[in-house]
Amino acid sequence: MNVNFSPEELVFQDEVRAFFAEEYPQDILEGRRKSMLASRDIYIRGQQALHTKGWAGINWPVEYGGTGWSVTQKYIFFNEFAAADCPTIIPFGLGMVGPVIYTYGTEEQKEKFLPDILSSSVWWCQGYSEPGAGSDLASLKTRADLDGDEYVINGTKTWTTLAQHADWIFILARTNSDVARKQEGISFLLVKMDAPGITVTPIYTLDGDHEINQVFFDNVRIPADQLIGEEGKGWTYGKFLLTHERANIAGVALSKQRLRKLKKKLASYEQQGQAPADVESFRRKMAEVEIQLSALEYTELRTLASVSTGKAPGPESSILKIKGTEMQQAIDNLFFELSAYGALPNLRAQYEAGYDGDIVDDDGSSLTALRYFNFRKASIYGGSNEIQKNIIAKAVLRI
Amino acid sequence: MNVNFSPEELVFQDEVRAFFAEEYPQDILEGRRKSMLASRDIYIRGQQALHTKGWAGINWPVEYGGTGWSVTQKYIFFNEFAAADCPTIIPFGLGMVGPVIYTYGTEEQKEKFLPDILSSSVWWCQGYSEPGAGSDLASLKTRADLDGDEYVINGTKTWTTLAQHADWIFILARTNSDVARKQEGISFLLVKMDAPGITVTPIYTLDGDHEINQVFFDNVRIPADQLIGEEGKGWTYGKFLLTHERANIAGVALSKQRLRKLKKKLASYEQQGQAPADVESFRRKMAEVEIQLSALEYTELRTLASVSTGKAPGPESSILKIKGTEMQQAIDNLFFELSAYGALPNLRAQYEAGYDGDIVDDDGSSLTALRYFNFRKASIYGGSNEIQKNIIAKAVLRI
Amino acid sequence: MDFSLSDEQAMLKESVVQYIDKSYGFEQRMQVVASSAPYSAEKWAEFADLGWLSLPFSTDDDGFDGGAVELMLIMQELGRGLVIEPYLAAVVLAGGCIKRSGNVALRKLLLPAIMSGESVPALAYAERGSRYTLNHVGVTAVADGEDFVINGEKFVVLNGGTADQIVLSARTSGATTDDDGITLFCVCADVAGIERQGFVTVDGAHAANITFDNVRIGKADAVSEIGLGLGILEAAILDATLAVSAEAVGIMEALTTKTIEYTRNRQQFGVPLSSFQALQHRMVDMFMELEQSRSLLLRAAIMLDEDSPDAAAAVASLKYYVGTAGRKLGEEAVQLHGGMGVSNEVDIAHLFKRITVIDTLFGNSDYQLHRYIQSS
Amino acid sequence: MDFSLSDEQAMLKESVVQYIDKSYGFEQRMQVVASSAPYSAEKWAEFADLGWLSLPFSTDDDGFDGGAVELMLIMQELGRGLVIEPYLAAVVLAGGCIKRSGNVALRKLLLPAIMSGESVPALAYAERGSRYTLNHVGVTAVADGEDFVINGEKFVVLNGGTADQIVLSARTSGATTDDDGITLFCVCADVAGIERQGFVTVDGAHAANITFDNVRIGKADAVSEIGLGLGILEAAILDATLAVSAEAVGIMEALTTKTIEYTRNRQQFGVPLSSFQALQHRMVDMFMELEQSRSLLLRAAIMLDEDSPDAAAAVASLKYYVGTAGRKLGEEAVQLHGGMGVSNEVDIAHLFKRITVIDTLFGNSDYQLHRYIQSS
Repeated sequence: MNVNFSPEELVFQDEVRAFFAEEYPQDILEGRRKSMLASRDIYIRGQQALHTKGWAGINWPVEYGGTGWSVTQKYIFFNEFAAADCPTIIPFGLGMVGPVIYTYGTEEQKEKFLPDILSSSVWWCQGYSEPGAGSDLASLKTRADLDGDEYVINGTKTWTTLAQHADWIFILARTNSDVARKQEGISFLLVKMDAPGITVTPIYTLDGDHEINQVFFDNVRIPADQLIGEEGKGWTYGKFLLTHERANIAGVALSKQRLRKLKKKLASYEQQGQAPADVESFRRKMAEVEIQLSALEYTELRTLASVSTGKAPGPESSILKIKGTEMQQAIDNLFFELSAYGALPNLRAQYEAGYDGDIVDDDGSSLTALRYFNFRKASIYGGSNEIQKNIIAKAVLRI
Repeated sequence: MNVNFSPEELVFQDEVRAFFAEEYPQDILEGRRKSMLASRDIYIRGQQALHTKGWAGINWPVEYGGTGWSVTQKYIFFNEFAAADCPTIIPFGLGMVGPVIYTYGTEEQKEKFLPDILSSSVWWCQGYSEPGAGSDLASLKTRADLDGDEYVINGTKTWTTLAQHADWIFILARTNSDVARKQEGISFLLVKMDAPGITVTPIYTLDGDHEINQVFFDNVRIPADQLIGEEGKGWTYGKFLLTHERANIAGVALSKQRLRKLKKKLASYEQQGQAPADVESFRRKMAEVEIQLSALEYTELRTLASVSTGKAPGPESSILKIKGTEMQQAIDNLFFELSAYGALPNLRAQYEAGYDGDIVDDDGSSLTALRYFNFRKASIYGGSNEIQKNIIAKAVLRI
Repeated sequence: MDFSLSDEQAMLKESVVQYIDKSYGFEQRMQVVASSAPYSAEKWAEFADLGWLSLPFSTDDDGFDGGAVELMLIMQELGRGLVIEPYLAAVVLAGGCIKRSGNVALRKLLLPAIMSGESVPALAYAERGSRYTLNHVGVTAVADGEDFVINGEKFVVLNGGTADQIVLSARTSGATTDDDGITLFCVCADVAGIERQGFVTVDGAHAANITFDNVRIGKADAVSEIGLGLGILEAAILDATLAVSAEAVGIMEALTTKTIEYTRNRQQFGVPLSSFQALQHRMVDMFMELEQSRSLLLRAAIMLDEDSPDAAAAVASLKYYVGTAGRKLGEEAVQLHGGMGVSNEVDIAHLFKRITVIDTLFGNSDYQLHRYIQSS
Repeated sequence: MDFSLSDEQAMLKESVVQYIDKSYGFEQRMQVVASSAPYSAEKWAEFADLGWLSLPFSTDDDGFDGGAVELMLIMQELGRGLVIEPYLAAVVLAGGCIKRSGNVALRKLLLPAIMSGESVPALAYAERGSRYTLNHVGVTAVADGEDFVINGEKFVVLNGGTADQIVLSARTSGATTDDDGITLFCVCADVAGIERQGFVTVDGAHAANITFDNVRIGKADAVSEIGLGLGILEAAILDATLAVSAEAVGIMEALTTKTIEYTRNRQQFGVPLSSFQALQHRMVDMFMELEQSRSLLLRAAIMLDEDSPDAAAAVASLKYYVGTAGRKLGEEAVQLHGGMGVSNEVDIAHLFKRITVIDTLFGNSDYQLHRYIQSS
């Protein structure tokens, strides 16, 4: 057993560092360091910079244009990615529908969709949840009825992240209601967002952000060849997607970076004589999170190591989702606590690109409450943490 | 609204204080202050001292020899009782079967049993739980079959606290199996412990103490007039008993006293240079418990105030059980933590009356682990805290 | 010991409960929040008519002489109804300083206007870098003949953007964190040299940072004696801490009730969410924390009214508790609402945001625990 | 990065697993605990035969040169099997000091006897009032010609009652809590002036308080250089801290498995306890804490073996975590077992007691968190 990097891995680490220090668009990183909010354009340019370097398909096999990286290489990459303050990689194309297409899609589908996903020239969004089907996803009601060589889609998807930017959406829809288990009649379909009959309406989250949407389908017609795999097997593909995208799901690298920033902020507050009255108690809370994160990092590495030896990521990886989001939220909370009254002004506008009014808050404190509010979603989405516990109870503990 | 004591209440407080300082057996209190374990004799003498003063039936109505005290008087009494380090009042007679008898018993039963309970000349124990019926008490299997003017009892009771000292036991037993709800066939019976066919065997708890027992009934015959109230109504009486004995159930007064002692112990450790390395963190934990206790004290007072205006203590008083035991256990834990290595020696023997060997431990540290271990039972007995939560969910929140 | 409300208290409670239930709907509230106005002037006038704005002032000043218990009763309901109007800022904070002033002329001038609803003042005490300590006062007031000249900045002044009068703490002598040398003044918000940078706070209320640039003010505008303002400020903040704690308890009640109701109605896997035992036990925990918070609130209110030497510790322990338990309860309510809980359309989200902000006001739970330990 | 075991490590693990499963039953263990003997001499001889007693010693000393990973592997299983024999006290603690000694003659004298099982030593380092600090050494060793004369008391010495050799820390110079001036000696337990007050510990093991009354000892018995013993002691305690943490992880595994099994079999309200979702989620929490603890254990063991500068911090974070999570897990296991959980007859109770004691050994979680913050 060892955790040292090999000489080759150290060379790789240098290459990744150099890439973010030199080749990656520096204006994006500078903007992020000022806590600016990311725009559609910023996300796309960031991902395209990765693509230019050949690093867009981080988890993809080489044959489809992926990196083919080892567990350690991915670990190194994500740590540097977070340390450089890169904007997150939007997961719907590169992390979700891409792997589904190269695993279950036809050759035509692979040719048609994969290059655009890798180059981030097409923005994807995910149509899973419905107003009446959140944690109980299999009870979804959106229908896709075959009519000649077209599917006719009717229904409503909700909680659709960044649908307002999307060119395509992948959905789970019911193609057969006459089945024993409700999971069985579900299919996995790809839909172009400009298809007639699609309406997107915003849902504002509690922090005031427009990040999620409802997407209405009113007799939307799509060619039947936009079905992935077999009709009625959508549940399988959907589950594959949910359990496949485990790399970085715990967000450890990002949480480590945020904890570093939190420590810096505390140090600067201490210098200015505005540390919390009981600063040791604050330090203990930080240390507790840091230790949990160290544990989680190794839990993730253990999982990935076992995956790299050919095992599928098991249901025990639900731990990564639960603990990962708990840590994200704990750090949000510490930022909020440290900011004291500075967290109260709602100054989202002044962090947006192009803002040129007065700056009320100059240390990012005013974003801490908003981020804390926004990230309460983390324990709800992607299968709520309660659902994850049910999964562990059933599939791991067998109770 | 006010929480000041009236002049009359202040006089009463002085009287209680004087009683414990002068009339109550001082050797008992001194023994308790040295953390000595209480024997059967000590419990009885303590209770008899209360009886002599007329203060044994704290919650009993005056007509049955009780004090008839107001909520405030009881509050004052229990605070002084705890502050004087009195050994606990064994609840099975005075707190449990007594109230059942004066509420549901016949005149003959009242005459026969109540005086001995008040004077602590008879020791009672409680036969509820069975090996297969713990939290699911209604599934109990002990049978009492009427045979002429006698009941014939067969079955096993467990978890029977201090049965080895007991003269009488009250039990719930099944008198009718042919009922729609399993609660309906249960009756409440009084049994003399020297009846032929009763065997008591000890169960040692994890701290090594002999406090609980199994009680076996093998064709035990009792006169039919030892049935309380109506046959088949035992469940009602049993529930009455469980929800009635709410005064002091949270153990706030005792926990406050123990917290005072903990603070003293910390102060003395600080003086001797052996405080915990992060003493502020320990102080925060103490403060958190202290605040919870303040809250609980008022939650209890609010409940009792509402009872005193004629309302029955509702299911919301399950809070008192849950939070009260949580606080007891939290204080146990702090004592254990503070004692460091001093908690490790298992020196029960040297605290028992009559011990005259070497004293290894002179500050009571070595009892802290044992007490911590022993009181894990607190969240299990009397209806486990999980059952209490079910009760609140069902009866208070109506979910 | 007596935990029952007097007839007057019971009537007050009943009237606030009824008003909130009948006249203060969530949708109306959200319309105000969405508008550019910081609060509804119409509602404020109704509060004045109901006598709420006169509640904490002494009968000498033509108020209703309400104490901590009355403040508790009204704030609980304002919390439950998520009332956005600046009762805390104007009546409890600014009013709480003015009512304690020995400057009778000033009291007679300002209090009637506050009670009628005509004046809606603010209290400016926090500064960048002060965190929660009240004696951290860097704003200076330098004597110049009969006047004082004020310079410096106050931070996140609740209702500071539109207040007509601003009560502020300023340093007339000593170093930045000395207890002595702090004086409270009351200035008209429109005098020369005051600049206000208004903003919305994360819970939808309004506040401002206020800079004072050679603002000239007369000695007659001193609310406290010169250099001795800290005591008044501390007393007003103590009341306000009780007030927001009571508000938090009202919010906790609403969060608990609404979560139970939601889980009863929301179906998942073919049964109501409320039938899942793991969720039931979590809702029981919410309920228990609510009851424990109620108890500490009652205790602190009574102790304040009885002028107990432990009152400050009791308020600190209360604020600590509602800070910790309240925020946890808010997080649980959001979690149990699932996707609905993080939608800005739903009252749960706003109750959650408000209870989060309350934790920060006048010192978060960490700070309050620290104070509690120091004062006990 | 590589998380796979070497072939030798895999074999070691397999052999310990098999031994615990087949040859170390709970009832036999309890017979030993109930007897007056502190442990089973027969088992100890088996441990010697299996090579476990030679594991951490260098090949130069005819040991197997096992590192932290090997120690982790064996201790996890000893924890899972609730092994009562003094592996920690004799091999890890006393042996861990001796193996680091520059005194070759002493090593050659003592280590073979330890590895053969003939000598079962103890390490006496704690004192009344030292809590967990290793530099708090009040026992004195005063030079007298070629000898040292030892006076003072050592507190709660694990295996101290029957050990044949006692390694102890004594002060040869300086003040009671100085880092310098501490020397490690090894004394025969039967020399004149040693008095041992043996007792059972709350987890069923044996320990003693040991007083030294003018105990005379030669310079040749010094384990460390004179005055420079703290480093060796710290290194041995660091290993031991990892060892008990690994033991704790083994116990957590047993507690989790047995609780799941118990709730599957125990019927309540006509269904298995395990079907109650509130209990399921709590068992999932137990499982998650177990897995997180495993991760920190792996991390600390690898870092120790790699001589990482962060190894001490990694061990502190591990011990903190298994202290907190382990005790919580123990309490949950007892609670979910209901009445069975607090009966001395049942393994759960003994696993719970042992994991509680482990929290105290070498510094509880509070202390370790403090150390972690100071070292990072």
